[in-house]
Amino acid sequence: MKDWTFIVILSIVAMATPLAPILIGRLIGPRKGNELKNATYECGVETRGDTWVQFKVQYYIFALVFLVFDVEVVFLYPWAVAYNRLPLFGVLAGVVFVITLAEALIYTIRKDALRWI
Amino acid sequence: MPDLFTVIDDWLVSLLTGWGASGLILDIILSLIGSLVVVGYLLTLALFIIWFERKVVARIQDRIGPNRVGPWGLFQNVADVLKLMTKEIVIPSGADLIPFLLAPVIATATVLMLWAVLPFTRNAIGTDVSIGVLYLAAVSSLGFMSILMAGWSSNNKYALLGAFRAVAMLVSYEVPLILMLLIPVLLTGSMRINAIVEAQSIWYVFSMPLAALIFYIANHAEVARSPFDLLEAESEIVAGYHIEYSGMAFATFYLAEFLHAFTISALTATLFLGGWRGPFVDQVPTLGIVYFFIKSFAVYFVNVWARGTLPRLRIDQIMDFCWKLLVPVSLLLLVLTVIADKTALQFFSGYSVGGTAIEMLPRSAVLFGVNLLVAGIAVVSLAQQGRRDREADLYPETAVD
Amino acid sequence: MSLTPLHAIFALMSLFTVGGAVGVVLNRNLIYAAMYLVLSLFGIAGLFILLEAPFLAAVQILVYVGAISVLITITVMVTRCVFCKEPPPRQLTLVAVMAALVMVTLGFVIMTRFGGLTPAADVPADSIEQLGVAFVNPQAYLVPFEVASILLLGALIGAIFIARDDLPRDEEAVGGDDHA
Amino acid sequence: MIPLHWFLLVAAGMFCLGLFGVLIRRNVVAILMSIELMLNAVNLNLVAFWRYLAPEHINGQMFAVFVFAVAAAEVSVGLALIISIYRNRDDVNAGDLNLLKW
Repeated sequence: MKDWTFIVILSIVAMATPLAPILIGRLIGPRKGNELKNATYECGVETRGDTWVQFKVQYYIFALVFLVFDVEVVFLYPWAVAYNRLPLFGVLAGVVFVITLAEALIYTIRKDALRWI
Repeated sequence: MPDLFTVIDDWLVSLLTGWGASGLILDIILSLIGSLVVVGYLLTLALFIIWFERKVVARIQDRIGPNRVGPWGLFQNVADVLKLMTKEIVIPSGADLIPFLLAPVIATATVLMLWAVLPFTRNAIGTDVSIGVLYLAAVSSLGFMSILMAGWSSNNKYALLGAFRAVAMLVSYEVPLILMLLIPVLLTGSMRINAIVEAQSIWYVFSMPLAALIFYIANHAEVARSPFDLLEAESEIVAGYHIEYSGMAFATFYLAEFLHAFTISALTATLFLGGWRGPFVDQVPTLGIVYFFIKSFAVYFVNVWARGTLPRLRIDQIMDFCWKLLVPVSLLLLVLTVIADKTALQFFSGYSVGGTAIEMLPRSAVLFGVNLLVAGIAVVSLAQQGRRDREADLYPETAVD
Repeated sequence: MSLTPLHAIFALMSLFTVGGAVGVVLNRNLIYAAMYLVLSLFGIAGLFILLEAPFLAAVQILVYVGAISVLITITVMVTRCVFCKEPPPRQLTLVAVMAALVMVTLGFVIMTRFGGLTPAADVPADSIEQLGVAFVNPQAYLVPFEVASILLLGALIGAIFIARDDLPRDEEAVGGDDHA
Repeated sequence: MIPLHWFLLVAAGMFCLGLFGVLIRRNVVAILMSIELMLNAVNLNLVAFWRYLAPEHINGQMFAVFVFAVAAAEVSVGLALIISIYRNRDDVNAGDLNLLKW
């Protein structure tokens, strides 16, 4: 628990550190907003329509492949920690796991799903 | 000779115990002092590294850089911060105030929190948690949310587009990053950062140069600097997700970016360049902090160098580079490394997985060979791919596909 | 029972968890709901640390905060559904009473069966290493370990196939093999 | 030390909130988020029982890890279905998806 005390305290300090200058900036900086100044910046062109434009499915696919890889790599961390203790068989089991991961990658690349369009 | 930091720590403990603090209260006070020291030193360092970067980039571009405020322009950033303090933080109409102001705070806080597990010397480490490496990965993935928050709360199409591009790129490069974070864990058999440093009697950059390179590139992309800075591609999406930020709110994002750039350099130095290790560090542990900073600044210089010289890539090139080169190479490297290492351990006596540099030499040689092999495979397949692409360009009608 | 700072941390994390859950359930703005979900899951990570399972806490943040919440936010954006027109809930009272009943039952069981229990033993120092060993031990979790990778592979293939709009639906009709 | 039932009560509260959300929300994304809450409540329960009843066996942590994998698979396919539904119907309300109901 001692380890985590430090992290909790550090997280509080780390949140306060950037918060303070922003609040100071809000306090001592001028606050003279007007309609033009607060307008959405689009290089001088007046904004029109919703901000929430239609996004491509491609964004979803990147995040999806990332999620799957993330979860699988997380499985590999305990395996890596135990690596020195494992027999050859155990290491090969991990290798089979990695190969399954590689299959997922090969599938997505072959189906051209990871191409930015 | 005892470590300077141990001496200070012991002195503080005895002082506080003398004042009647004990148990958890003592821990809390010590942690508070420790965090204030870490954060304070990082903020001071930030002023210096921003100056350093501006100077180096200026030299690369044949300019002089900041040279007016203080000697060699050292205090330019202090002046900049003071000026930005007095500037208005414009809240664009339709923005969501709380997420809008929280985003830069989270961005900076995550970077500061990465330093909780980085050791300066053998004893000067914030806390050596048992999941050190995974802690780094987890905390840096908190940053995605701040980018999404910034992009969404600005109520600006470009900010939103920039944020989503940024997240798509950052999550892509997170994959080779966490795969290559596995390598030091694998070779050390522990996720503690200090254990990883201790185990590097031969730096991992010598036994696993390819892993170090991929780790560094992925980290470079995580900071989103040139050549990976398309999330602030001015010509396409103006300034990306921090387009609507001004005054101190912008300065905080700026601070987070520079600190992150230095943090990844320190990470690379710790995980692959032996951290605080160096000559005479066993006799004089305090020297570790000198080695740590020399290595970190060496890596940071490479970072600034790349930023100053390389042009920006297109987003499809960046994504292809990650998914079609870095990730397959990382997977291949991982598989071949464990197979070669375990097989060598089974069949050669004198193959040691720990100990002094001499004892580690056979293992490093084997791993280096594996790295060379994988690098060779990558280069050959890239060359073949390039030839196929060129032929498809030259003779489109005879192309296979 | 004396209150220690540990209890304060627990209270804070529970507040994050439950408060975030309330936010997820009640917020009509889906982006806000996603942010509350992050808060709630972050609180769970904190509770995992209090339960001395730091590995799971890190995984929680990596997988949920880093990946799943991003995925959900992107889906909200792709479906352009930040403030979707959602019909008013039907049978609100009935559902609330039902959920409250489940809560009361669970609370009753918990208080009568597990009230005031304290840990039986300490967590072994090498519990992460034990996890790794058990993953590849045929007598332990080797099969679930490999099946999990195949499950994720299947989920990936299925999700890409469902979500993509530029994929040829009928493989036979367009020639089948695409060795690009 | 914190007694076990505190953790269990938090988990139960979270589970019931998730249940409530699944039953009253009509938007499919919101329903999915509520399901995530329920899964996490279960995970919290598993880990709490592991810590308090059998910390020397790793089974509790192991189950939690597999719940992560299942949750990831569920979310990825679920959200893909939502995107597909949106593409075909421009609408993601659960009540309107009644084509196969009768």
